[in-house]
Amino acid sequence: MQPNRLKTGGRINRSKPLNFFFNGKAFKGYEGDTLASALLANDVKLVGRSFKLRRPRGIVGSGAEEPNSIMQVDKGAMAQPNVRATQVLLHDGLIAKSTRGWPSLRFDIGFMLDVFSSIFSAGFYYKTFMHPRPFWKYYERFIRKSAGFGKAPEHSDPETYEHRNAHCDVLVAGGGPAGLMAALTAASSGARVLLADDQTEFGGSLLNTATHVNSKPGSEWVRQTVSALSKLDNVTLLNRSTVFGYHDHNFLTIVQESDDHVRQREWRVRAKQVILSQGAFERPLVFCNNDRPGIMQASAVSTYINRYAVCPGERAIIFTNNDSAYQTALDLKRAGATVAAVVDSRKKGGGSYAAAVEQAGIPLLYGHLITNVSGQNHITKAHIAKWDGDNDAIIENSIKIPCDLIAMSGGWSAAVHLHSQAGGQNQWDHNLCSFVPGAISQQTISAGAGNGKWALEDCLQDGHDAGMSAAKRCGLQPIASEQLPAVSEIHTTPIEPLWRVPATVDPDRCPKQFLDFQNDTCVSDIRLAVREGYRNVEHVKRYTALGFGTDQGKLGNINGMAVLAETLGKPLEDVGTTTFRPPYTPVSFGACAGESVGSLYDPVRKTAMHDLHRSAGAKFENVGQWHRPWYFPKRGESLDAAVARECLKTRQSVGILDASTLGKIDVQGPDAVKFLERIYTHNVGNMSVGRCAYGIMLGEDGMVMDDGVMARIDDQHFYLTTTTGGAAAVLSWLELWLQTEWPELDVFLTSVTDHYSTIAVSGPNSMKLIEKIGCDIPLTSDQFPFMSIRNAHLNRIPVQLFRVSFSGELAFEINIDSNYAAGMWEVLIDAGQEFDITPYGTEAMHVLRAEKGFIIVGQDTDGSVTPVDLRMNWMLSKDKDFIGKRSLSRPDSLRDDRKQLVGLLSNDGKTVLLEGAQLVEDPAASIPIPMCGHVSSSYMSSCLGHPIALALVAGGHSRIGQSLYASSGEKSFVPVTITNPIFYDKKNELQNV
Amino acid sequence: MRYSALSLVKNAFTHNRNWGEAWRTPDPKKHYDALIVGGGGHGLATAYYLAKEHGMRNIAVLEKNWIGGGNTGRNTTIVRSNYLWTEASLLYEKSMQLWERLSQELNYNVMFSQRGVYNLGHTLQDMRDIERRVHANRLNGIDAKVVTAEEIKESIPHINTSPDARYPILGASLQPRAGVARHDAVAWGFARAADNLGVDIIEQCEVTAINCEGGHVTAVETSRGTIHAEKIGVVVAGNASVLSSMVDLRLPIESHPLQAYVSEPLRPIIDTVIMSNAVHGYISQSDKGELVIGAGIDAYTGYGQRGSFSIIEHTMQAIIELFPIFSRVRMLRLWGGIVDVSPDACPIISKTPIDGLYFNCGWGTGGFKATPGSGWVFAHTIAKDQPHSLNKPFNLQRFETGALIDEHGAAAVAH
Amino acid sequence: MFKESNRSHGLESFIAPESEQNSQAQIKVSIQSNVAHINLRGKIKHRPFLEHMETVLDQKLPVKPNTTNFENHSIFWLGPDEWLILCPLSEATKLVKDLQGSGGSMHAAVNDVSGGQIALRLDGNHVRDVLAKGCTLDLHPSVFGQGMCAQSNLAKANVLISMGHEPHAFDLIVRRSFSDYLLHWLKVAAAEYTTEWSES
Amino acid sequence: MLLIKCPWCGARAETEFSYGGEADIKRPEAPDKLSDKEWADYLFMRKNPRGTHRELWNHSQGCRRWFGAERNTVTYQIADIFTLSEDSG
Ligand SMILES: Cc1cc2nc3c(=O)[nH]c(=O)nc-3n(C[C@H](O)[C@H](O)[C@H](O)COP(=O)(O)OP(=O)(O)OC[C@H]3O[C@@H](n4cnc5c(N)ncnc54)[C@H](O)[C@@H]3O)c2cc1C
Ligand SMILES: NC(=O)c1ccc[n+]([C@@H]2O[C@H](COP(=O)([O-])OP(=O)(O)OC[C@H]3O[C@@H](n4cnc5c(N)ncnc54)[C@H](O)[C@@H]3O)[C@@H](O)[C@H]2O)c1
Ligand SMILES: Cc1cc2nc3c(=O)[nH]c(=O)nc-3n(C[C@H](O)[C@H](O)[C@H](O)COP(=O)(O)O)c2cc1C
Ligand SMILES: [Zn+2]
Repeated sequence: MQPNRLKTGGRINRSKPLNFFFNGKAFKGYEGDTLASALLANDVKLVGRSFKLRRPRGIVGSGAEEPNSIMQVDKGAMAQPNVRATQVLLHDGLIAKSTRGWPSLRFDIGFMLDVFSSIFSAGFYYKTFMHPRPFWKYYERFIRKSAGFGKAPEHSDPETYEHRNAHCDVLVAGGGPAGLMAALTAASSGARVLLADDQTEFGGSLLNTATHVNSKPGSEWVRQTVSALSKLDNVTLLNRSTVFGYHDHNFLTIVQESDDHVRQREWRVRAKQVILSQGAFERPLVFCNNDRPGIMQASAVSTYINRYAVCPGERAIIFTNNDSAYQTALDLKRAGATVAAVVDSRKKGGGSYAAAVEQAGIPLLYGHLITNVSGQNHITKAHIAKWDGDNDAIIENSIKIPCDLIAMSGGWSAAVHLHSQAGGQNQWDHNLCSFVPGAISQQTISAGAGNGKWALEDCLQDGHDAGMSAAKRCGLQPIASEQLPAVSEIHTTPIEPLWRVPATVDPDRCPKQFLDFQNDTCVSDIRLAVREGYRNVEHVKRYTALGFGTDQGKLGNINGMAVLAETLGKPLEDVGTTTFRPPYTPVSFGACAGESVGSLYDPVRKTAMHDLHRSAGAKFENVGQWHRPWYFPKRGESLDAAVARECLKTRQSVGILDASTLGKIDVQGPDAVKFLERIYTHNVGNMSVGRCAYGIMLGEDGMVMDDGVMARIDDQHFYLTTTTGGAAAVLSWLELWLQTEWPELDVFLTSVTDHYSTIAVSGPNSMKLIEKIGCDIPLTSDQFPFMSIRNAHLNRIPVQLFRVSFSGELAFEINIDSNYAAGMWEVLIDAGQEFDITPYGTEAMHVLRAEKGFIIVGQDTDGSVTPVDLRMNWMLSKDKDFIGKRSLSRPDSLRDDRKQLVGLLSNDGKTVLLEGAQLVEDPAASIPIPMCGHVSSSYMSSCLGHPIALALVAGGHSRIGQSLYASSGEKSFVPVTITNPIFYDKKNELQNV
Repeated sequence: MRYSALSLVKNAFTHNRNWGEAWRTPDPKKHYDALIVGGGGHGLATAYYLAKEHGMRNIAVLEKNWIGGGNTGRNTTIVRSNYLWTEASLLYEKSMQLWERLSQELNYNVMFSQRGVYNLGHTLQDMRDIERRVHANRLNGIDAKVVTAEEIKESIPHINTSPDARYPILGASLQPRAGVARHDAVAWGFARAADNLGVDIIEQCEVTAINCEGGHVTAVETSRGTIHAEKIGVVVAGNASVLSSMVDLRLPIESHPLQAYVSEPLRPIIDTVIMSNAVHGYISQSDKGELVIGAGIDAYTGYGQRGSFSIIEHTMQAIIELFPIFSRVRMLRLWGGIVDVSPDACPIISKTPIDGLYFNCGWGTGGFKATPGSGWVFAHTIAKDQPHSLNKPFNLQRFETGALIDEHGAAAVAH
Repeated sequence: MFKESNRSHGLESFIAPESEQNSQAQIKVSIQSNVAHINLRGKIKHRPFLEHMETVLDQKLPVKPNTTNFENHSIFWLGPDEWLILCPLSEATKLVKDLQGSGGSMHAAVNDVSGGQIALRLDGNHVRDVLAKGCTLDLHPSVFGQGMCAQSNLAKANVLISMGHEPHAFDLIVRRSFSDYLLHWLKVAAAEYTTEWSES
Repeated sequence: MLLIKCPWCGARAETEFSYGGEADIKRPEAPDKLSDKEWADYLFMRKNPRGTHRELWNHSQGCRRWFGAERNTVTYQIADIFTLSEDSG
């Protein structure tokens, strides 16, 4: 039982009936229906309530312009909020719910808002809810209750999305007659053509009307054309695909609804040429209560009849100021409805359509208006009056004619959305009463109704010409059509603008005349905004919410702007449009994100030993993109206990650390020394081959940027390490200097970060362990002193062996081809059993280095710390310039109360300070309490038996021994003493053994 | 006419025909005592406080377009004062205190909503930075606390606190007094209040040159003629360099596109503000129901009020990382502003080497929250020809001396 | 006493056991583990450099951007002064030595980076479709055909993409630390096709 | 999403590049001879023009070369691409 379904016709599949539910009630539709056509087929008239005034609303449109039928579709994990019924394909079992209306759609308590709507005029909330001051909290809570349409689904999304990059010579946006013609013509040149249309089927308005092409229904020409296109290898056809963004440099984004393995796909297209054939939107007419259910766009009525075989009313009245709605009158008549009248605001008509309407016996009322309607949840009567063309007239005598459908047409607006997004200008065309595309600097051509061509014949020609030009602009030779498809000639009478229908009282007092249906923006709101000084079209938009809704003004904006122009007494072109922005229609976050979510959100970088660490039970921490072992708990062991054990074992015997994530750069070339001298603060030239040095580099602002070990492998060959997080930035920083500032230097930089895995072996037994696995070079300090590098073989595998230490112990770092690293790790672990070798993670590494007062760039420094602050003056060469040196002599760099690195001990010898705690001299001072530094690193030192900390303290270097207070909780403080930052092995003897 | 519930009812009876203009539309006079260039929130606030606190009534705001159409009208409206360095937090806290009474002060409801702001931490270093900032805030008298992942989950049930997330949420800082405000209302409210005090607000009036004589400003050339004034305060955000180049003043500013977007209106689902540096996204829900989401800045400079879509795609991924359920929520509109980024992520509110010329810029991605405070100190600076102690550190000289106030490290996202 | 250290690319978990190999798969992914990767830097304007290298390699360095030369070894253009050379593992040590030649005078840098890179071959009619999901390059045969190479991004990893002599086979080279991520991404991106994962 | 023409690799998506700011800023020969103001000028002060901008880009995901571009900061159109030195090839 679908009472409004026509017996024949339409592009629905009558052999596939589908069940669906709307607000809990079961209905039937057919495959090929949209939710909107199925609802109309079932004579469902009330589908939603408006945002602010909660007015009852029905379906007005048939596509992207629809503002009223905003639905929550499906349930649970499959739920989708805020879809418009006109764009939802019906599927079996679909569950739809209207998104506003409480307690029910039919009876909404909020009708009170409508009754008192004069109070809730534009911007009313700016004028109230201010007193008493603390009450806003509660007002707001109340206001927020009524926010929004649909509900965000509360279950995680079982479906997936993906991105797809594409390139083409010609992208055609919109597959109506103009777009199809353009695609066909451009493709004839061999150009790579991509045609996207947001509908299920190509054909655009040809499927919605009874128009004939080549003496057959337009759909037949569409079928032939699409079939011809689909045979071409150089053409990609994307239906259900909305071009939603036209960005810079001819980059466009398309969202494709998909039935295959993903829900939606975002196409990212780089096109040489773009043809925009988006068509046009029909405008509503602005009369009193023009938002009542039963009042629809004339073209939408035609679409429901022709495409979906649904006649949305039995007794219709047409209200128009142009000829196109006459077709709707004929469509209705053909569908068996009574057309009570065609009400045309123009004084006179004529032409092919008028003749046909008259012939069909439909009463034609020229010089008449519909001024108002009767009926709340659905119209029952139209109030029709004669009009002499005076906009300021007050209409007194109207007759009420019963009807259940009003098909209105206020003329057409070319869809200039993508053209405008692309940065194109728009021009007002007085004859068409539409903005049309003007100048544009991207490679774009508009065609068809979107280019202000209303007649089908012109659309086809325009599409053809656009296809020709686009292909030619690509340097290709298209084949011109000798004959365009034949369309019967139609004579029309020009449109006469009618932006606001005079009513029985003046526009501020008359029943509401709606401009933006979703936001309840009415003529009176625009007039109020102007009166209050909000005169710029952008102010009016923001004050009245005109065009702010989910249709982004597709339906009502031009009417709104025209009313604004009238109120201001300016021509419409001087008022202008608001800014067109992506997306053309709303697009899901999922589609924009693509497949890079969840575990693919950001690459996890893994070292060659990653799997071994995982098997060993390591807990990992994120360091940059890397996953690094944080600590290696034994069963049931806490972080603290594990770290204490890892530290102790390392200092007592031997520990092993995966240090592979360090950045590693190979530097070679005759000018290597010269180059590194300019980057690093120390004297590089003095280093002898085979030796290592700790190096720091500064930003040009004098602040410490990164640090690491530098090794001289050969005269002209160096090897550098960087911090894990700084690796990429440092390499590109070095390249920047090399390529832009000093191109004359002959130096090559190569990243070997991934090639080498680095295994650090630390502790008194580290030498024994290395020896044990077989090392072909002598390891003793006289032959291989602290801070040296050697090429060696370990266990017969070639390695770079470093005698360096970040723990202060006797230690080695092994750089090994990553393909062999996991094997080497296992060998070391096996061989180390006799020393109770202990793998340690980043946390223990931090403790060990802090015990030695070694800094971590980024933890103990923050971009406002100079090397002097770190007491690294000794590393600053006096004999040369280096990056950042000049900044160290700026007045602020020379202040002696700069924050400087020191050690801290809590006075009770027990409290582990909070990392990040602030240091104050007088905790009892009144707020704001002056702070003189903060704790940057803090640990329990298991080796020392008490906690230690590093801190940056104002003038700290000269305050050793003084007391401060470290903040610990809301109001509590811990007394601490400033110390030297080296806590363990103060004379650095252990690492030198 | 004073705004109130009563006035709304009264006017309803006369079909809202008797509301007066919120601000006049005067033609520019030949001469003013002071001119404010830039009709964003900061410019309008400056004019308002000049009139109110310093009694200067013969002043005008010159706006090349429509007031509030710059970054004031295109930001994600986050208001907080939990900055790291004392200099910054005292300035933003001054602003916060003004926000708390702003609707009443202006008699215009700017809908300042103190729903709290969470700054999430995803790494151990994030958490150290959060502790450091929160402790500093408390000592500066700013409400702040560190919250755990569990506490976050309790207040924001739909957020993903799974330890298996790519960047798991380890905790956050929370400033309960922080929140959001209605951006347009801020511009309009200041404009109306300033206009009430006699300030001329002149729209569609672009400053094209600044005239000086003997090291002192004398006038500006505009698209509506020459306008003379003894003092000129420039507050044009992303366009600061354009104005400074008129007097050969070099600024340490780069203008970058910064984008934001809103979803379709949803039923209330988030009642606070969530920001994350590590995954880079920030999100709140407006009173109308849209999710308001901010992206990162584009790397290149740009005056186009639009940025690259790849930035938006990354933000979408970040938001879905935080709120997986939002994959089906749809973006309604996307836009961009032009932010004036300074080297230390702190503003410049300063006298210049030219007498009578003052600049207020460098707010970058985070100046909306400062609107009243910025206007208040800038008005003081202009009226007294010397900075207030609150904006003294934010001078131009700091780039010579090196006394930068580096808020980068502490809050890479400074919104 | 110790077990012999195994060479390992660390991607074993992606490789299907022999018994599960699917020779009919639409997309075949194979990890090319038996090649050495050598990074070569030098200025082509510097005659001795070019002469020396071409003598040692017994083939020309591809100097045209985005091209390869597979005559003897597989050589890829990486930049105006940078190439990647793939050669059999067994020849690597000698080749590196020979390329380094007498050292400094040549103004070149030669680095064995075998440990840092993973080479993959993707074969099948739909490889372009899979790559297009994550790569912004135009991979249409008329633009990116046999003998071409380009460094770009695949999803969020930096890769060297190239085509050898087979019509549907693409070679990918990715940094080792990103390889686990990249293979994971490939699995997801190719999920709509039948795939075979092997090693060669 | 800009399309940037690397002088070597050809036109590639913006995501392959990183931005390097204003071009033509030469590091002073003798920084120690500069006043604080002159140094600050080099360090921080930028033209930041509304309109034509000469700027640096790095093809960081491609050939890793730095090069220059002349781009309009309002329209984002790139009018010219230039290499930085004779030697870059
Ligand atoms: C997307 C985005 C998100 C943001 N999010 C936040 C946030 O969450 N929280 C926060 O605190 N801050 C945020 N910000 C930053 C904040 O918006 C700005 O710092 C702040 O609004 C700047 O205010 P303003 O009044 O200085 O500038 P604007 O509002 O930009 O005003 C400057 C005015 O000067 C005018 N002008 C320019 N040149 C001339 C001329 N020659 N003559 C006359 N007039 C001229 C402009 O037209 C403009 O109206 C965000 C910014 C953006 C773009
Ligand atoms: N009688 C009149 O006054 C009048 C006025 C306007 C149009 N028309 C008729 O309408 C037709 C216009 O033909 P046309 O080809 O220019 O337009 P069309 O409306 O027939 O086709 C445009 C197509 O583009 C699609 N589209 C729009 N935006 C899109 C986007 N961003 N992404 C993907 N698809 C998108 C639409 O859904 C539609 O399928 C002609 O038949 C013409 O006679 C008549
Ligand atoms: C906090 C905030 C909320 C917004 N909400 C909406 C909205 O609900 N609907 C809408 O269309 N635009 C909304 N916008 C965006 C504006 O329409 C507009 O895009 C923005 O102010 C930039 O101006 P422009 O796009 O005209 O350049 C919002 C903007 C902001 C700053
Ligand atoms: Zn390149």
